[in-house]
Amino acid sequence: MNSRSIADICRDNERLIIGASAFAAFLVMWEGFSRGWWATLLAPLLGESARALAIKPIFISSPTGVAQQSWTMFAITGEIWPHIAQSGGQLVVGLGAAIVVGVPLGLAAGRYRTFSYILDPFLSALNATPQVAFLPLFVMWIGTGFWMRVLIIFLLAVIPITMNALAAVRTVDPRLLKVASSFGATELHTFRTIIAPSALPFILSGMRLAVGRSMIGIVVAELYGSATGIGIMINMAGASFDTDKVFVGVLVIVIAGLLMTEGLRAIERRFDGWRPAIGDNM
Amino acid sequence: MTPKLVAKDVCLEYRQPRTGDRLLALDRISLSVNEGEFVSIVGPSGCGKTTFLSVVDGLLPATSGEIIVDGLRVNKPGPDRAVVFQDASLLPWRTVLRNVCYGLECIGVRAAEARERAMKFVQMVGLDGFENSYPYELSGGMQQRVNLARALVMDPKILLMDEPFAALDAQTREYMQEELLRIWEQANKTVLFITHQIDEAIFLSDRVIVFSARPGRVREHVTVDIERPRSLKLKRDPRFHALEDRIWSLIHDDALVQARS
Amino acid sequence: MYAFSRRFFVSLATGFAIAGAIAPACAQTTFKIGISSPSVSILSVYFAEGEIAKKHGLNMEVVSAEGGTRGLQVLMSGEIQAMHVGLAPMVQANNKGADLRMIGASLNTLPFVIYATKKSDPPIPKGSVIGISTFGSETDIAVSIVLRNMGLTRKDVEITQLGGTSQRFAALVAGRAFAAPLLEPSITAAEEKGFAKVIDLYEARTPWVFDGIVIPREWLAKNQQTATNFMKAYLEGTHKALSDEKWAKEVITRRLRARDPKVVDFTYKDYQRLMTRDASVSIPGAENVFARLKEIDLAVVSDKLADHIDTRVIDGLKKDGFIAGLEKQYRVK
Amino acid sequence: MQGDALQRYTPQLVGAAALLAFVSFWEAAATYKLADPMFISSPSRIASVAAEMWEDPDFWRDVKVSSTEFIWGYLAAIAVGIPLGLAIGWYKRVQYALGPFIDVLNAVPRVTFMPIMVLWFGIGIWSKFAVVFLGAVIPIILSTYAGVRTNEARYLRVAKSFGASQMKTFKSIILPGTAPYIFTGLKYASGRALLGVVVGELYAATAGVGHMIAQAGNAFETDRVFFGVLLFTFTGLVVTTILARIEKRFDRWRPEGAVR
Repeated sequence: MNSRSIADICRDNERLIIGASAFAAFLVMWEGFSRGWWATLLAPLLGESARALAIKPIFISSPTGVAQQSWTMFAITGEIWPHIAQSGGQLVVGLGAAIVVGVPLGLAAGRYRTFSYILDPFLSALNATPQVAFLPLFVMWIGTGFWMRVLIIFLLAVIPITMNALAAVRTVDPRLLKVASSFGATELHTFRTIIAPSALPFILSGMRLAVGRSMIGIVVAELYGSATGIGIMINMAGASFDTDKVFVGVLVIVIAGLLMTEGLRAIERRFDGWRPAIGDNM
Repeated sequence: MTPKLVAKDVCLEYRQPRTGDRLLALDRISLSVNEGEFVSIVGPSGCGKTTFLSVVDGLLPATSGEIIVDGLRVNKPGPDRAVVFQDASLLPWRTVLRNVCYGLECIGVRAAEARERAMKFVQMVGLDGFENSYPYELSGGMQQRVNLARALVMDPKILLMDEPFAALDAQTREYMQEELLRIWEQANKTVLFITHQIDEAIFLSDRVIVFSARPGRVREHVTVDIERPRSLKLKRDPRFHALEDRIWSLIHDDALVQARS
Repeated sequence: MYAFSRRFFVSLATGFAIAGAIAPACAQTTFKIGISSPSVSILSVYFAEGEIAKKHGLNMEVVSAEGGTRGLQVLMSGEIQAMHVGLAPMVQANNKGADLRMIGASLNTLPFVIYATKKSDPPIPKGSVIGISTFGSETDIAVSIVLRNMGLTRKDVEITQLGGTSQRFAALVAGRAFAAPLLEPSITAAEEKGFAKVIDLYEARTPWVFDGIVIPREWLAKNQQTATNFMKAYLEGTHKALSDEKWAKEVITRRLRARDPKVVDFTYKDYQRLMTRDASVSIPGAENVFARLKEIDLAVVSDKLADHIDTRVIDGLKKDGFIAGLEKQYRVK
Repeated sequence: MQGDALQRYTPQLVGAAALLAFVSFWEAAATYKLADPMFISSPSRIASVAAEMWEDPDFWRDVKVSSTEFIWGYLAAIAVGIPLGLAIGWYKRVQYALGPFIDVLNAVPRVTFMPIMVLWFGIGIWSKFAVVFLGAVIPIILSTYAGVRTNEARYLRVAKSFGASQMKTFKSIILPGTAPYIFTGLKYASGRALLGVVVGELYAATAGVGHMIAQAGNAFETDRVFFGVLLFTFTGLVVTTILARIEKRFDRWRPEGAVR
């Protein structure tokens, strides 16, 4: 088995190698801009205009700056934890409410035609609106606190969940429904044994979309808010020119977003085991 | 008679990316096809028939050995060879006529002329009236006719057919076999036909080449000494059955050997 | 591959060409100054705008940047050339690596009056919502100082960004905030509403560089003349407003959208009372800013005045008699 | 015949009736003070505000600013996103190099960058342009890439077998096969672009419809806020309708009903 040459190994891990080196190059570029490496390096070549290549850390921070700031905020002062807890709490409540409301609503609209006729105009209108435009209204109604942010997250998340749940019922194989009704299954039984299992993957992918959108909710709702929350932290850091901190906040959101979508994807794969791979579908 | 197509000691080796193992798919294939001849290749599944066809077409480079068409060595696809693909592989966003035009466009024939020439072949395969339909509107058999017309319009020296009727139901397949013979006689082409259906190979061909299981090797050449034109009645002829038995036992032996080893 | 990659780069180049084509449209030919919100302290900027600026060879534009610290961000982006903002947020920006200078001050005292929607004991209970303009701005710092004097920290209350004084007042009316620092004309409006005065910072006459003209050092070095022209216009606007009450009130009515003559009247009085006549930055005020910033745990990298304040423009105008000339011309003392 | 027509338009009729009921209830709630109209406004108040604003040049300036941000940001995202998506799908190595960055950018709501955008580009159109661009470009890249990727190998083999040039392959196989995916991406991106406009203007702006909404919210002018929100709804609907129209033209070859 030792027939693999180094060239072979490089070829087989090309993806990792290229990806990692591109990322490393990006970090070095970034660090170089904020430390003025490129300005010094290219000064003999470009003369005076090379100075434009040195960018103050206040504008772009730097990888080491972000790393250092992360260490401080996570491990030394621990100041980031309350922000994460606050935003996480809003996310859980808002997203939870969106699931509790959206899934039954979508299932019902998918199953009962007349109900979908009623729901449809509202749903499409709401879907076409950038829902964050409701922010000033919500602020007027319930202030800038916890519940306003939950409401925005809810509104952003409930739409993809409802729409996917609706689509999920519509794609249930009609033959299966025929089987159920020929066996005299009750409505509840049909839902439980036919509709729910075949709709689940769609609903889960709706949730994945919803997670992404509720992250928007967190960030945007906290533009207005106060005290604690990742969005607030970013906003305050921006206002006090703490660009390192801004990037730490962005990093937290990136990681949270990746974790949640990957987690949901894993769950999707688990529930999707019975479904044969379909090449033509997206 | 000089052979139209010659394969000389064609070998093909793959490298599996995960394990780095090397895998021999084709082992010293040598064969020749004469001008105007209809030759079929049969063999157990996975024996490398389709792979061999790709090498002949020039889509895959051979690891060693060579393919010679009209005395010239082949190393890439060319208008002298045209493939009729297994799944019709019609471009779903083009109409029937524009699908048939496709190959002509690729070699830079003017649009108007391409259309005119394509139309002739659409008629030849019996699809006039459907030239502006999209593939999804056609049945499987009709799609294969378009596939065939798309290859014929190129006026290739050799037609390479890769199990073109495999996906069709039994009746349509037999009907298409007859149609193919009719069109072949009309167009007068050299054909290299790949199939795993023994009866199809015998019915269509002048000669059947039997491949062994992986790695693909030429096991035997079987000449089909039955007069033309042929009709489906031939399939009940004792000579036909004798040939069928012979080829079947060749393949069967091989499958057994493979299973034991 | 070749043909495709060529096509790709052509498209990319087209994209950049489009971007490039729009860019020059935004190239600045005017002197843009940002303001945080319309209030008394920026009136001098409005007085300088238009006729007077033109007289000094300046094509001037006033841009609302909605909040002091946000204005500084805008200033650093290069979209505007000057920002009308307090010394404290500017010093904070310099701490983080910005290179800004204040070349003149309009207000050298803290003029806020903090109002609460109702009287209570203590005047600001724990957990109440306090409105400020933006984080890190003068209102934020003023609130921090007041909280500290009451024995509270920022964590004991909820501080929320509301924007300028009129927006803060609207939030008080709507019950969205319990207390907020206000300026005229909102102070009078708050009195009329019967809101409770928590503390009058103006009465205490705290020396404080509350508002001034802030310019990036680099830009200033290259455009000394433009900066001087602006300060000339600014000073002439101030002097004209102090002497020509009718004209000043017209500008106030127009720019602050104040329809009520009573409001215009006390806004003008406030202006007379508060404005620094010669636009010089108060040294005790600046020192107080440094001291208080340190007190509320905001690091001050350098408290050397020269690292934050550039007096050369005003000194020059004093020396060549420009200010004395204005005083004579408009008979202002 | 009449019964047929009635049946055919049942969805629209029921939908319209539901909307009408909603609007009437809203109006009634405001008229009979079931809730304070200062908070909930009412359809008639919104209509009169709309009429008022129609005459207001400031409103048209806001519309102009917002549409400039939207249109240029969106167009730039298309101009960059489609070629980049194609390149990532076409060249394996480009995908390896750029994939990680795009994944990361996709995981973070691009509006998070607003504080940095203001620092880089100021408070005017450019910071919003940047946020709109960033918001829209990622879905366009991702769906274009997915489109190229799902292009079936068999069509590519056909092209290769007929000796098609790279250009020909690209035009005849890759583009038509990718078009439906690109449209999915464009539709999604239009929502993201609009979101960018709103958030950018709520965060920091001197003009624009989002800025108008924020100002109106601060001043408790609920009617104006609702009018602004409806304006965005309308814009969103118009944009998706236009895209659906264009898509239909590209989609004639698809069997009806199989359209995603």
